[in-house]
Amino acid sequence: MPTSVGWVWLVVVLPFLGFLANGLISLVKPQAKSAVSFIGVGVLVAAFAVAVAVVAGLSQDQQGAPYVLTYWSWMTVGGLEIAAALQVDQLSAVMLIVVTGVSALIHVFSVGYMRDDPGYPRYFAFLNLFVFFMVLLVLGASFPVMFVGWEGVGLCSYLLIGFWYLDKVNADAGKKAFLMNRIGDFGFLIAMFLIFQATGSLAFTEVFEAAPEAFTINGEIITLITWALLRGGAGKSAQIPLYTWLPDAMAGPTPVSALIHAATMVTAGVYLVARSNILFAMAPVSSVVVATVGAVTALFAATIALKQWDIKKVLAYSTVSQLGYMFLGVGVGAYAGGIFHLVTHAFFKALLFLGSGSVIFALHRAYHATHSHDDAQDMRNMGGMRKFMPWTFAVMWVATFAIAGIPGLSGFFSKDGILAVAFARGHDHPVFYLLWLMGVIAALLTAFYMTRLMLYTFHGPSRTGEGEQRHLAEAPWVMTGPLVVLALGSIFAGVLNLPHVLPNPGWLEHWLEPVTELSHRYWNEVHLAASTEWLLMAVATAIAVAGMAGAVIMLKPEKLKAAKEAPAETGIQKVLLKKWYVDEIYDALIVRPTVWMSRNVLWKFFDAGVIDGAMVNGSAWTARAVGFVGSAVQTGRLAWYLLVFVIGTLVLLRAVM
Amino acid sequence: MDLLGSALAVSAIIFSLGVAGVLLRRNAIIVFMSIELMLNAVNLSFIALAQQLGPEGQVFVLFVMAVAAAEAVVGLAIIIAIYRHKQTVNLDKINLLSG
Amino acid sequence: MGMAIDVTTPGGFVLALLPELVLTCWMLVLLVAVAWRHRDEGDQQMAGQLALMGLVSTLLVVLWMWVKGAYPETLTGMIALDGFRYATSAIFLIGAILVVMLSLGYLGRERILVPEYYVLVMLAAIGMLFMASGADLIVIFLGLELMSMAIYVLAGIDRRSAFSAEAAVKYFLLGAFASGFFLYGIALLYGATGTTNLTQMHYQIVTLGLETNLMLLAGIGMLLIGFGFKVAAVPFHMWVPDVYDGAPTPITAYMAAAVKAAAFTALIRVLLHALGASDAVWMEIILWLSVITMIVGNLIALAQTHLKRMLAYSSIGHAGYILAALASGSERGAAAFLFYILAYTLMTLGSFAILAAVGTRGERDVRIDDLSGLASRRPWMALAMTVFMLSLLGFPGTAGFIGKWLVLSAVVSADQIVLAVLLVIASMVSAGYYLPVVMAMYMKSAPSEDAHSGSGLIGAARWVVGIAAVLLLLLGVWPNRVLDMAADGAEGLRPAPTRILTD
Amino acid sequence: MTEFLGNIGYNNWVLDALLVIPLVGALAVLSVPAGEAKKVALGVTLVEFLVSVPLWWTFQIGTAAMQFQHAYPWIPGWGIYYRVGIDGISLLMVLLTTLTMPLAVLGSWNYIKDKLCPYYALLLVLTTGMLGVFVALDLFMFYVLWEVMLIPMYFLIGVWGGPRRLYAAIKFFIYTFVGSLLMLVAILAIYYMVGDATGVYSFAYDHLLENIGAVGSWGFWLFGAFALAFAIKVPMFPFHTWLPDAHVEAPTAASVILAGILLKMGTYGFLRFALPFFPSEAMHPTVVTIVVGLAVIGIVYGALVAMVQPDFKKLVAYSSVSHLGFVMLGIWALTQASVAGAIIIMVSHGISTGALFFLAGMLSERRHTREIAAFGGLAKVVPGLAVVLTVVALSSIGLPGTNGFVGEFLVLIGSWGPYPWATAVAATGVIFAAAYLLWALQRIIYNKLDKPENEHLPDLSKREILVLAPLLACILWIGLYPKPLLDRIEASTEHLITTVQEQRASVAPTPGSEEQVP
Amino acid sequence: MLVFNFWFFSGLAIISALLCITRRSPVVSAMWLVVTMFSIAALYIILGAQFIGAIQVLVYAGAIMVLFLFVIMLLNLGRDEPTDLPGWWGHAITFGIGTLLIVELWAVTRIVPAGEVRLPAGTMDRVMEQEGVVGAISSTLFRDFLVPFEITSVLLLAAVVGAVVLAKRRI
Repeated sequence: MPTSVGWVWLVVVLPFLGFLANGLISLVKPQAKSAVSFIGVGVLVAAFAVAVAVVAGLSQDQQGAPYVLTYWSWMTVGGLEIAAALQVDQLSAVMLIVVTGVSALIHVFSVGYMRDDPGYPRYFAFLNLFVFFMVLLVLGASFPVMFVGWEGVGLCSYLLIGFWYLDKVNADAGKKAFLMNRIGDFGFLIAMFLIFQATGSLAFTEVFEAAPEAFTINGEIITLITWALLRGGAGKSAQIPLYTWLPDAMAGPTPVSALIHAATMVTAGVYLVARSNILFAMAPVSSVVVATVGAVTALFAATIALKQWDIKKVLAYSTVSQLGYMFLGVGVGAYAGGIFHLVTHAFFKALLFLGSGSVIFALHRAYHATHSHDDAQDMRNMGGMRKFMPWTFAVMWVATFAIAGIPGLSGFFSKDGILAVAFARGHDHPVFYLLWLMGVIAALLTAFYMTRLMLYTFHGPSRTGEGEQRHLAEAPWVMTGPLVVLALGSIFAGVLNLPHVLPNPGWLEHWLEPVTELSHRYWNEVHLAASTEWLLMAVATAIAVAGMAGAVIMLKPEKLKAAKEAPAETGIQKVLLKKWYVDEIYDALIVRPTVWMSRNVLWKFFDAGVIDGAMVNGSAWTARAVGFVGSAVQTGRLAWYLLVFVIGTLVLLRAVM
Repeated sequence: MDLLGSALAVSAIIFSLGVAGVLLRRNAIIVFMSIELMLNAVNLSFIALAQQLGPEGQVFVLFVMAVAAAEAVVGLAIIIAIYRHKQTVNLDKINLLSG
Repeated sequence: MGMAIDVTTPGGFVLALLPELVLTCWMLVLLVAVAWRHRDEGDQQMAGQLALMGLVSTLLVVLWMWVKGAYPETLTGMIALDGFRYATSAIFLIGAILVVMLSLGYLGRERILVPEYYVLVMLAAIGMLFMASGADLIVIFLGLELMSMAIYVLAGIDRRSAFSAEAAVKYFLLGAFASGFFLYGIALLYGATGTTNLTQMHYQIVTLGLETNLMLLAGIGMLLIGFGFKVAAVPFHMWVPDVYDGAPTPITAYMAAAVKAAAFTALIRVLLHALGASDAVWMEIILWLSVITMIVGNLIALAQTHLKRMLAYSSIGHAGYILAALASGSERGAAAFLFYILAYTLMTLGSFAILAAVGTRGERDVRIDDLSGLASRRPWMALAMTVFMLSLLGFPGTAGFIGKWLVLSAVVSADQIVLAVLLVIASMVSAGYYLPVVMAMYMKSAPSEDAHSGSGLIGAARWVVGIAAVLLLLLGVWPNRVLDMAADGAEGLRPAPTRILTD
Repeated sequence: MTEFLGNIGYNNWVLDALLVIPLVGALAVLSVPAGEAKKVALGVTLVEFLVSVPLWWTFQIGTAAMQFQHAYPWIPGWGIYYRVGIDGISLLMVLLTTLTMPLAVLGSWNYIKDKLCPYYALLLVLTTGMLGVFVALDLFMFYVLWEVMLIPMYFLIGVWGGPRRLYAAIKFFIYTFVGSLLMLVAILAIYYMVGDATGVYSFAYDHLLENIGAVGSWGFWLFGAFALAFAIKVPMFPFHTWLPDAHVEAPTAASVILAGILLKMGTYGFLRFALPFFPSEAMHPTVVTIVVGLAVIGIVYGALVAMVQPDFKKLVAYSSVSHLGFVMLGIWALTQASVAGAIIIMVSHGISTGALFFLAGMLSERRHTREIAAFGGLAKVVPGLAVVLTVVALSSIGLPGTNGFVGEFLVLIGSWGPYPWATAVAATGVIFAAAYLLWALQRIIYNKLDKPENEHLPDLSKREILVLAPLLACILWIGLYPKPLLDRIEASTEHLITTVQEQRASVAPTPGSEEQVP
Repeated sequence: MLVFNFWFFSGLAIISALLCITRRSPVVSAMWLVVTMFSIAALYIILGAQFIGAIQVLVYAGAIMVLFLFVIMLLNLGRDEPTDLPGWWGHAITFGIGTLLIVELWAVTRIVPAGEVRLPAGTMDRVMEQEGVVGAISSTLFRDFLVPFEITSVLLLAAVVGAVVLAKRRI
């Protein structure tokens, strides 16, 4: 084992130490901001450095087998053995770099973004804690250890969404995120139980090794397991039907949205599916379901993104939509493709969020200066921002091109890779053509709504108030710096996994080979003629261009009115703005009935009424009532006493004889 | 002629009449007299049995008489005592204690 | 082993009757003393102390005989010389001693100036001793009448109280009525077996195969009615609440503890010793009596708001428990009875002593809620009352538990699981009225500043409460010695049929 | 260390000492002035804890035999002995108890303002009672202590409790009394049946266990009696309604003890008595259906009802119903993992729920109300308390890395084999747990700080931190490294499972024909 | 003749008992009770217990009943006052129960003592002849039944003390 791989525990421990230090500061001396920045960012940079070293060590290794580093026995009972162990392999290496790298950048950005917040130390404590759990999720060598990270990131998401806890909306959103995640986790748990029952282990290496013997292809058990895993992944990665928490999660600070709700945590579901690729490969039906869920989510979320006014909501639905792509990718067997999109998405979506954050930051400062209470996130209050924030404007356009799929940028290659595989699978079963088509339409919509976002935000006249405009300014360098780095990533990350028709193709695919090779036994080879591939790329390019052009043509930023003057939406627009009323439907069908039933039926009627009232107190009452009757029988009249006596006598004599 | 069975039967009847008297009457003294009736009935049984079983039965009757005498003394004293409080010996009116 | 007594000799005769004779002598001394001085409270105190001396010395005699292990050299006829007699006699005497101690202050406070009170207490005790020692139905009958006669009068001894007088009337009329049945029962048994001697009766039944003779059965039934009245078994219990309620509190305690104990003693001796061969018949009857007694007593007690009546009904419930022990029909049941009745005597006397301390004028109007806040004003009294209540409830750590445990154990060992279950259900119900007493004392605040200022244990009553509480706790934790004594006391009570036959 | 302990004969007297120290302490507390009572009590409980700690090491891992066992005659004529000993399961319960008691004293420090001496004396007596239940190896002794413990608790609730304390106290008492009296009959019945069969009348656990076959067809009834007593104590749905009342009205320390230790006596009873004595009855398909069904209903039902409670303590009380449902499921699944998980939950529920009650107490000490609606935005005012509350709530939710997860996970994964459907339903409990606790958390420490009374609450005092810190440490320790605990209970659980399985097999010659058990 | 006498006095006893319990006035009731007791005394004699018969007349009909009458007079209960007898349903219940009791007891008395427990026929007569009517009783009383006899003395003492306590004027 290369020495540097052995350092991997540092990647886990460093952020945790940061959390402890910052947490302590937040309780003891919250005003020590510079120490917090130093610790908070420092541990991340260090962790990133170690991560690079670890991956470098791994890349020197030729065997390709995963390294499992066991530290202690966690839960060992009977046949169950769960070790506190980390696993370093090609997949976790990719994730590790992305997570620590993007996190480090976002930490830096946060130094600027959050500097005026009274909860500054707490913020960094939570953020460090998040990285700790995320790294654990990525590195965990078994399902349960991964689950620790899995739930842990959910916890941090909860804490950070509710960071400004004094607002009920924020606290609600945090709670919703946690609960939705928990619903998904339920599936994760069930999957673990099933896996353990079938294979007798929960460690990745052992499970995947045993899988070919333990399961029958397309058998009930494996299908059940993969469905359960899908449920877990859908919760974390905000797929239908558990996606509703993600848009609400935008209530948190914007860097959090960038880190947790765009770049890292929400991709955990994709990671899970990729990690368990052998299981999904053995359950083709589940894979189709995964792909379908992904495609539908991609399309559905994209429609909602079309009409959102809140800049972060647009990005949130965009994230949901892109996650759908990733699911589509891993669902059609393009595990590397899915991971590839995950990586590129991490760059450009983080960039988009941070960029929007920097816009919001500027607007917020302006409103703060004029004591205005307008919504700093509503695009109708923006417009013409390019004048004030040139850097932000530029990098945002880079990211928009990337996500829209303009050729040459990272998003083009990653999205195309997924769609190409989906199309190729159409050869096996026509349903994949449909999925491909949905992906393409979603891409069109993506291009459209992203352009819309850019147009409304940066172009046209400024709809920010007169007084406020004087206060608008570009963000400080600690914020723009990371933006630039991410922009570079958004542009060049595409080279990681170029299509087969280009030179140096499929580096990432090759890199991940040791992890995904098991599943290759169960997936047909994808064959796509070079011409088809070119054709598909052309279609993708056309779609992207069409979407962007359509937006430019159809939308008139100069006619837009500021939020308070804007007319109410109607018809389908309103339905889209209200996100197809899904939240309301959930509320009416599930949340309210559950609470109502719990309160009125279970508690007040059954618990207090039936069990406690009728049975417990009822029996006590009955006994007492009988007692009172008996007491009333004691009339005090001797004649009656004598009568009872004699009747007793008669009965007793009868009984004796 | 064996009168044992008949005597016992007569005894039983008188005993039952005594019980009936106790149930029927509200006057404490008459109730008490009914009880005396019961005791007499039992005595009759003893005497009848003694004829066949030995003199113990007769001795028994002596003791019962002593007891009856003692009871009469105490009982009547008690009845006088309650009469002093209530100016009546009607048992239906002696019901301060109940419940 | 032990001290053989030949009752045919005059010396042996005196020795066999020694406790009764000693007590009678003391009673006569007291009577003379009372006739001589009966003017004021001081005279009454003197009478009480004389009575106390008499009872204590009798107790010593009983214990002496027990320790000596006096046993009959020949068949005794009228007087039993066995552990059961000594054990029960000792318990009655303890009860009587505690009652006298309780009365010393009570009579003065209630201004009941009747020095003959103590004479009657002693007379009742003599009656009880005869009930314990009677080996012949006639002795038992006379003992019962002697005891009852004294108690009739004692119930009505507060001559200024109409309640007291009413209690006396009710008790007397019903008691005399029950005596009629009792006597009829004796007559029938005599008719069926030709004897009234318990041992001979057993012999007759076994040798002549009279186990299911109709006359015998009817006699058993009549006897059970008579005893059922005295032990307050439902449905012959109706007098209990009224009489207990109306009688002066020490006398109520005496009735609840010693009188009932005496009745049970005689009942057990008759049933096990003389009628053991017909146990199939009476066991079932006793079982049913036990069940309805437990249930009715406990349920009605639940509805009581006044402490004295509550205790009265609770004593009915306890009669049910003892009947359950009896329903097992074994020596184990008798041993359970011995322990139980000792514990019961202590806890009943203790709780009535507390009742007497918190109330006045017969304590009829003391509601359970009137004890509110007692714990903060009179902590020791409240503590003692808690011990009594928990013991009555049969809670582990108190003698009441060991007693109930023994009863249950007798019942279970006789394979009457259903009865055991009913017994514990009755106990659960009883928690519903014992606990509120504790609750009132500790968990409710006193209604006013000067509440309980008048209450307090007077003189020797303090000792009664103290001794009872300490003994209950002691016996609850370390019952070994007394358990052995109880087992010893019950041994040989039920003659093995074969042993009699080979005699 | 070990040598030193050996020299002073630690193993021979430790259990006796644990039982005696609190009683002596109680007397001491009663005899000092009121102001000193809490200090003395704290000292006694700390000594108690220190005495108990070496058990952790002197306890021999890997054997299922009872350790530190010895007996003195009590009522030898009846075969009643003072007979004590512990195995892994009792060890954890004993340590949980001794750990909780000093914290309970500290937690009452300012909360209890009057009648101090009796209060602390009762706490100490209660300690003896609880420890006695866990170490007793004589059924008579067990029963006596089981009951005796009711009294201190009854007083603690009734005298120092909230407004409806009288009702709660008597309800608690009678409820428990109902079950235990039937158990008493059952114990006696076993005693006689075994005695009649073997000629040896004894209440010794081992003796009765070995010859339990003598009960024959009575098994079901006897099992029922035991099960009822324990089910009420657990409390299993639907015997749980005493719990919310008792918890709500009890003073903080009593709530903590009630939830932390008393409830465990029910499940402990199942593990120690009901299951080993009546394996074939307990594992009869009908019984299994009922118990597992009720356990699962309890999990979901408790959580749902907890969700809508307006009173924080009541919420926690119902959450106990839910948690203990997991324990019951784990015990009945009877696999290594599930039983070990059940025991871990017993411990960790004691810690987490104990901590929750402490926090509830601290909140109500500050605001004199337990209504969740009366709070809001407290994280701003009392950040320390908010952090602890969050951590504890998360452990109660079962977040991985905390103690709550380990137990629940082991129970669920262990129960999946025998009862997959029940386990699946039970697993939804993790969702509901998050729902009710997070909602409560939100309403207490998050949301607007809109009530002026809440604006100047003091944060955790040093004493309060002292109370909570050990619990937090345990939460993380058990969550991250439960192995020492698992090691200590492994042999006992294994022994339990094998004996139950064996005896079941020997009684019913065709096991598995009626149900599948791995 | 014996049989006739027996049935005559039995009938008299029963009828006078019935009248005793149904007459309104206590005095009349008491008088009928005296009649019953005389009849029973006669039955004693018929049944061979001459001494007891005599005692019955002396103690019961004489002393005890006089005491009753004395108390009735003392409390002035002889005068007319509302009847203490219940209505027809009271009678019905009473006599229903009475009849039931008679039936039950009758059933018992049909089974006379088993032959084995009985003394040989004529034994009692022989004893009476040998020891005299009183002697037969007294030897039993003072030999075998000495203890009960002594108890009786205490019992009577108790009754006296009790009566004194209850009935004396000064409270």
